[in-house]
Amino acid sequence: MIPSATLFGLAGAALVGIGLYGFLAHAHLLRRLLSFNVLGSGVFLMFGAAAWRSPWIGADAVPHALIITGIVVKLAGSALAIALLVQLARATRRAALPEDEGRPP
Amino acid sequence: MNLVIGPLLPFVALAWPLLLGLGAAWPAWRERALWVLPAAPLPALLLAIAWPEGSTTAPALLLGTVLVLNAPGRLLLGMVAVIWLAAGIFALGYFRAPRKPAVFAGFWCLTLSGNLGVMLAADVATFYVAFAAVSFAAYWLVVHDGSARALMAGRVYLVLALLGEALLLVGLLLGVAAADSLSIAAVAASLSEAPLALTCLILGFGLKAGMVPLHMWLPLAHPAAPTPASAALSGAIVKAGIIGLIRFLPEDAGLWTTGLILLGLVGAYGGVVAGLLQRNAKAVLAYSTVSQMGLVLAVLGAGLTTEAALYAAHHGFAKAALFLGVGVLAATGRRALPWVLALAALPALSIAGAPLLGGALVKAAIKPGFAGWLEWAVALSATGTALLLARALWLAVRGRADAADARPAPLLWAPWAGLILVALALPWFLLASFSTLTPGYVLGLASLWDATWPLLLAALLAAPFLRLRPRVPALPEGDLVVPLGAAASAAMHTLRRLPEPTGPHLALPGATRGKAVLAALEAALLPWRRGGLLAAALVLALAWSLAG
Amino acid sequence: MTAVLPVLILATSLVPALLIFWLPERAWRARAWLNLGGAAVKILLVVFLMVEVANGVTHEARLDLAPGLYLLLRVDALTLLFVSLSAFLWLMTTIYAIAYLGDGPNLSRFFGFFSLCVAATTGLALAGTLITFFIFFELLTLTTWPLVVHKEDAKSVKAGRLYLAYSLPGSAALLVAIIWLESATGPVIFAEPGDLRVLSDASLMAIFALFALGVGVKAALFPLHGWLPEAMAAPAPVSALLHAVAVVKAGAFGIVRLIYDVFGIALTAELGVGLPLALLAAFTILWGSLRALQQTEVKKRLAFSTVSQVSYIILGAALAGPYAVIGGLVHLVHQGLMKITLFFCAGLYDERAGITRIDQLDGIGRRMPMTSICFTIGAMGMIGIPPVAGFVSKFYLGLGGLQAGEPWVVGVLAASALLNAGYFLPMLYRIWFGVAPADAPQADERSLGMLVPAVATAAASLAAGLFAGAAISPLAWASLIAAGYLP
Amino acid sequence: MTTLLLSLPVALPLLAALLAVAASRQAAGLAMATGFLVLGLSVWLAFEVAAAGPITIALGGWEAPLGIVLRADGLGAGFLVVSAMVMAVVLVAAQPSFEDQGQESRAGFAFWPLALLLFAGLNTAFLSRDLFNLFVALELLTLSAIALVAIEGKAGSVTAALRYMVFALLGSVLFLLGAALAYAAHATLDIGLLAQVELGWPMAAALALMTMGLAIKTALFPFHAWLPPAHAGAPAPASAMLSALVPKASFVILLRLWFDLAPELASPLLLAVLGGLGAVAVIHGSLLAIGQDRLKLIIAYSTVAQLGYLFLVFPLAGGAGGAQPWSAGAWTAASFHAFAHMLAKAAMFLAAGLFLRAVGHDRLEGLRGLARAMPIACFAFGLSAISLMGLPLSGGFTAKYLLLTSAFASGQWGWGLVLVAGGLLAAIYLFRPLNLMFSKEGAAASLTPVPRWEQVLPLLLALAAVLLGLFSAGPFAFLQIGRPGAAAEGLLP
Repeated sequence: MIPSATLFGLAGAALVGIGLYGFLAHAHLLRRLLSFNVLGSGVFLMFGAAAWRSPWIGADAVPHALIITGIVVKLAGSALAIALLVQLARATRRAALPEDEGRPP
Repeated sequence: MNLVIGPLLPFVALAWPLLLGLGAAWPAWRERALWVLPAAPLPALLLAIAWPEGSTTAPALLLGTVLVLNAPGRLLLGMVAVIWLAAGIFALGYFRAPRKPAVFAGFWCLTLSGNLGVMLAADVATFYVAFAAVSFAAYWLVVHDGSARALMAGRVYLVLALLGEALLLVGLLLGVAAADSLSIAAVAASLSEAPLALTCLILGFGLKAGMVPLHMWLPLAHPAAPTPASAALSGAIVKAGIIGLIRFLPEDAGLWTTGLILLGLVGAYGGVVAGLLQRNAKAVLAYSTVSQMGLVLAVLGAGLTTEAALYAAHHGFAKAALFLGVGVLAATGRRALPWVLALAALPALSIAGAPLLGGALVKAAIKPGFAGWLEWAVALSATGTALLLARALWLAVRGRADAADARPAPLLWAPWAGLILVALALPWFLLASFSTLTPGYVLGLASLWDATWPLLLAALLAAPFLRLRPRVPALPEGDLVVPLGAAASAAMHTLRRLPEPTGPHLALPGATRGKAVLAALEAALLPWRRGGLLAAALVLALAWSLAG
Repeated sequence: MTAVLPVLILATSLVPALLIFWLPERAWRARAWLNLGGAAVKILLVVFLMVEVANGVTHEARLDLAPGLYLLLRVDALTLLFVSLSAFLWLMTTIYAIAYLGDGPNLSRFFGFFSLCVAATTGLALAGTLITFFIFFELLTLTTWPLVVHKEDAKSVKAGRLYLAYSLPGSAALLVAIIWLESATGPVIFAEPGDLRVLSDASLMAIFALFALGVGVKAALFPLHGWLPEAMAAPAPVSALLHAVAVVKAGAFGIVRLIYDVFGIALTAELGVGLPLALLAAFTILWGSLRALQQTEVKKRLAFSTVSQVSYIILGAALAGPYAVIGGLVHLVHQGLMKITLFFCAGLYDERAGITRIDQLDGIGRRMPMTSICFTIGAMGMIGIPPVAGFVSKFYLGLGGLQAGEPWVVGVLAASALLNAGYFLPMLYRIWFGVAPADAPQADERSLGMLVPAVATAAASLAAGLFAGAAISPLAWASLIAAGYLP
Repeated sequence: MTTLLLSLPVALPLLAALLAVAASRQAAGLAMATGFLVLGLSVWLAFEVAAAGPITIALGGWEAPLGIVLRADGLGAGFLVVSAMVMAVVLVAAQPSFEDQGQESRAGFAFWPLALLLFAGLNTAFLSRDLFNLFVALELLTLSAIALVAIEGKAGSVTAALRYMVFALLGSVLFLLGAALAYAAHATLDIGLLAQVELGWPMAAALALMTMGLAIKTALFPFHAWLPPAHAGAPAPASAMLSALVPKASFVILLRLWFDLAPELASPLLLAVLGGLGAVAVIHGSLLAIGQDRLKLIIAYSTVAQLGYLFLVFPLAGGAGGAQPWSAGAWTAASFHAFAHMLAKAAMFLAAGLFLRAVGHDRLEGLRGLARAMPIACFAFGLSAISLMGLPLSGGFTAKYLLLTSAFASGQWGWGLVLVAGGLLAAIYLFRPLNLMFSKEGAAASLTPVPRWEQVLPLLLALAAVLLGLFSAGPFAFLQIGRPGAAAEGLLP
């Protein structure tokens, strides 16, 4: 049986991989942002998995605190990104950076 | 530190003309500036006549100036002073409405100071400075009247003077380096070991003294200058070259012993031939100077230094008198002409070595230097001299005043007559101390004959000419200068028109293309996908290398 | 040993500079007093320091920047030769510039940078280490640039660009050379540079070449001289500064320091780097003269003449014989005096008669006699006609060449003298004997502020030659310096 | 007392940012006051550090690994002081731009809190020793910076901000991933503690991730393309902060990672990659700067190039330390370079802002004749240009000298040549605008007047950059306080 920590770690890694792919592959910024959130979640999952020490000690509390802080930070980042994206879409009727669509910047 | 160690008078003699020259520029004195001319050489005259031999030093001046008063220098110093004095007095009568008198007086004084300086200088730097002063300042005397002819003559004079200075500088530098001393005596002693230095010096001095083929400036410049200045130029200034040779020639001049004699004789005869083909009295006289200086060079080559000085001094007085004579004749009407002409002929005869005149003595003095065919050649040159000077007088008479009863003013004839007197008489007093002969020798029958036959020969040769009056082809003044000058100015023209290198450029070749390439690269880095992949690749590479 | 004097002598131009920047444009009186006061105090200090140095007292000041990097100001005989020249010429140029620029625009900026420039020159002369030298050398470049572009017209701006385009790569080469050297030997203090032998011969040669390249730009050594003639677009006082007081002098001074205080005569000879430099200098002498001959503008001709003349200094330094050193060093002063005279006069011609081309000089001697006399003296000095100072330099250089076993030097000197005559005499001829055309513009020289400096420097060039043997002449001082360098 | 000294530079701007949102009318005054207060505190702290050595505090009494530890050593305090200087001046200079727009406009409202948040993030990054804290600081810094880029809401600047965002997010996530790995391997995030344990391959992977994340945030070539449009598109005071301050935070963390935390892990490839990319950045950024026709773009590309120099520290560190006792080498030089760049670049952007205001646009042609109209601002521009070119006497020169010495002393000529070439290229792109300022032909007839006091502000910063070179002995000694051993010995044995 795979220990749950390892499972969480592997799942996190998978999420990182999927998120990274999406982050790189999509030109549409909203998709890209969503991918980034997947990526971030993967990182947090891995972080959480790293908190597991041993059955006797249980989980380390520090990563949990850090993950919560991280989620707040990511939330703020995403909010700012969405705000900017909305503004871009209003101004240019596009939701992608020009160079990613092959337009001149 | 003492400013001057030794007697002050030699310095005063040099500085006094300069002070007068500067004073002449003072606005209030400008109009009457010419009056300083006769006063300028007086201290030098005193120095030459009445001062004991010896040297004096001013360490702060130039590279440490040393002046020396000794036999050949003293004689030539006196000659210079007397000629400039006479010419100065003459100038007062000559210039009725002088053009820029202050400028003329200023450069007159500067030239004089330099001319005196070369006779006194005992160190190389002072000599060089004085030589340059006399060379360059004299330019203003040559071009004084501002005519196209004078300016042209001046240009030739200047170019050659510069060439002379350059030769002199090289020669002096080589000499000083060989001797490791600034003293002229030391340099002279080491010159026999430094043939290149000697050559440069001889050429440089020879140029000033009218040595063939560097004589071209002389027949141009001397006639172009106002008459008093011509007298100074031909009488005194050319002697700057002679004193240079006297001071610097080593005991053993090697090949130049022969060289000087040969070049001298070429000059002695060539000057006669070229001079006879001239149409201007002063030009003829200038060629006569070339010819006479040729003889002096030959004498120097023969090693008779003091005799050469004596000969040169006599020539200076007589030639200056002849030049002034041209001026005097020009102010003389038909009525007074015979007397004036008779007097004017005296220095001519003296230079030609007519018996009992001063010239006969100096010619006798130089005779021991030559033997064999050289003796004949030297003696025969007197015939040429006689012919040449006769032609000069002939031309001068043709230029006499139009008014029949015109008489030269005392300011004109007095200095002239004085110079004639000195020329005729002085050798009698100096012969004993400047040569191995005594005046009694020239009174001997043999030497009287030696002095007479060339003149008789000259008369014989001249007779057919006087009768037939053939047309003589004219030779341009300065002979060689015509082709050489054309070549020189063509060369200068070419130099100036050489294609100029293009100026510095700031634009780089290919800048536009480079800019486009960079911009393309930058645009390629902008799309996110590439950046992200690059980052991922680098992370992997780094992780691998760090873990390994 | 005190630190006050070196700092003070630097401050005499630095402090006025900093104050002048903040003066309003109209405060020309305050500006003039600040400048002249600074210059006067500086001259007094220089005189005092000369006595001190002659008595063997050392003055130095030190400011640490980082370990191994410090500013060292130190007064030695060579320093004073340069400082005294620049102090005297600064005073003259300031007087001249005040009259020349009149009430033109941007004067506070101009005089501020002008004084800064002199401060940089002073610092460069006082520099006791290589890096100090470099720092002031670079400061000089920077402070000169606003002066070159002062007129703000297209020509000046182009000249400024060119100046930097030459100078900055030069400084970069210099910096590389210095750091290369110092990274092996530690900080190089002049006259006690430590053991350079830790580097290989090839490295030392490369360092020498880079260094010569770096300072050669300022000294207008062929083929690095292109900026100098273009910089003539600047106002006349700036030309004076470039050609006589500061910039090209700084380059030549750098070469002297390089050979005598960094490498030393022995090592220079051992490496065999002196001769190529001497040959290059000789070529520059001839090249500059030839190019001068081709020019039709007064200032350009003078500029190429500088190219030629400054290389005399380098030639002297590179030959490294006793007389050659003296000749080179004394020419540092003599060239400055003579060339500044010529530029003062050129400025007068330009400003008072509108003359910029040589063919306009016809007959100007009659209308501007004092100016023309000064010009003549300067020109004669350049040709080497005694007793103007130039002949003394040439005399020693020639002797030095022979002493060093390089007789070709004499030939170069003679050829250069003839070439100099070839381009100066026609100018003099036009000035004195040309006939002014009927439509020549009005000309007069009633500007005491411009005339007096010209007369003073002309008189100084004459006196420096005439009294070369005096105990306090440039020649005497140069001999003193040379004696210190020679074994 | 020391607790307050260390925590206030972090806390005060945060507090002020909150207050500025609440009392937006007093925001400008509040921000300026905070700027000067923090500057004063930083200087005080610096004196304390100079007197007593590095100061470490644990907030709330919790020691690492549990608590938050702040530590002021020479490097951190130095950066703190210089960035506070820049910040104080920039905040004053920003006042006319943003106060006039009134409270109704978004820019006028948002600028002050954003600037203060940025300030807080910056100070935290300089003082923190904990990887996660550093992450949070970086995020705070980056997000406020991105918001500042977009503050005017124009399409171009929003695009630039979003592009910046994308890169920054990747940088953050790489850094966070690295931190998570580090924690998984060693159960601590404190740099000091990590430095003491034996590090294995997980830490190598973590370092690779964090290094790349930080390099992206520092806009190292080839991840720099977002920088010029972002910096050039922001309003001038914001550009000054973005260009001068923001990249320095990630660079300081990078220095700490390698010199404090894991010098023994460094590989030749790491040095080659960082140094090489830095060198390419120097050349590439400079060449592109030469090609620009807008002043702010020139300055922004210059930042790309100048940041490249910083990365040369990795191969050069230790280059002169052991062999040459008179030179402490490249590590100090990098800090010097960063200081000089902070001061000079901020001055340059502020001056450019004034030119833009006077002329109405920032195309180079508009600069014609400004030397006459705005002499003080032009002088400031010139002085900061001198420092950026590394000409004496300036902080830039001292840095270049030290770097060059390291390069030559250790026989690494190539880096030395890059330094020299970079200086020359900088001269080319910086003298282009200077030349135009001195060209009176074609000068604009009418200019919007700019008050003298505003022109003095960039001059102050530029003078500081120059004085840093003239009085570099003090800062040099200060930087040695708490200097890691690897700074002198180099990253590779």
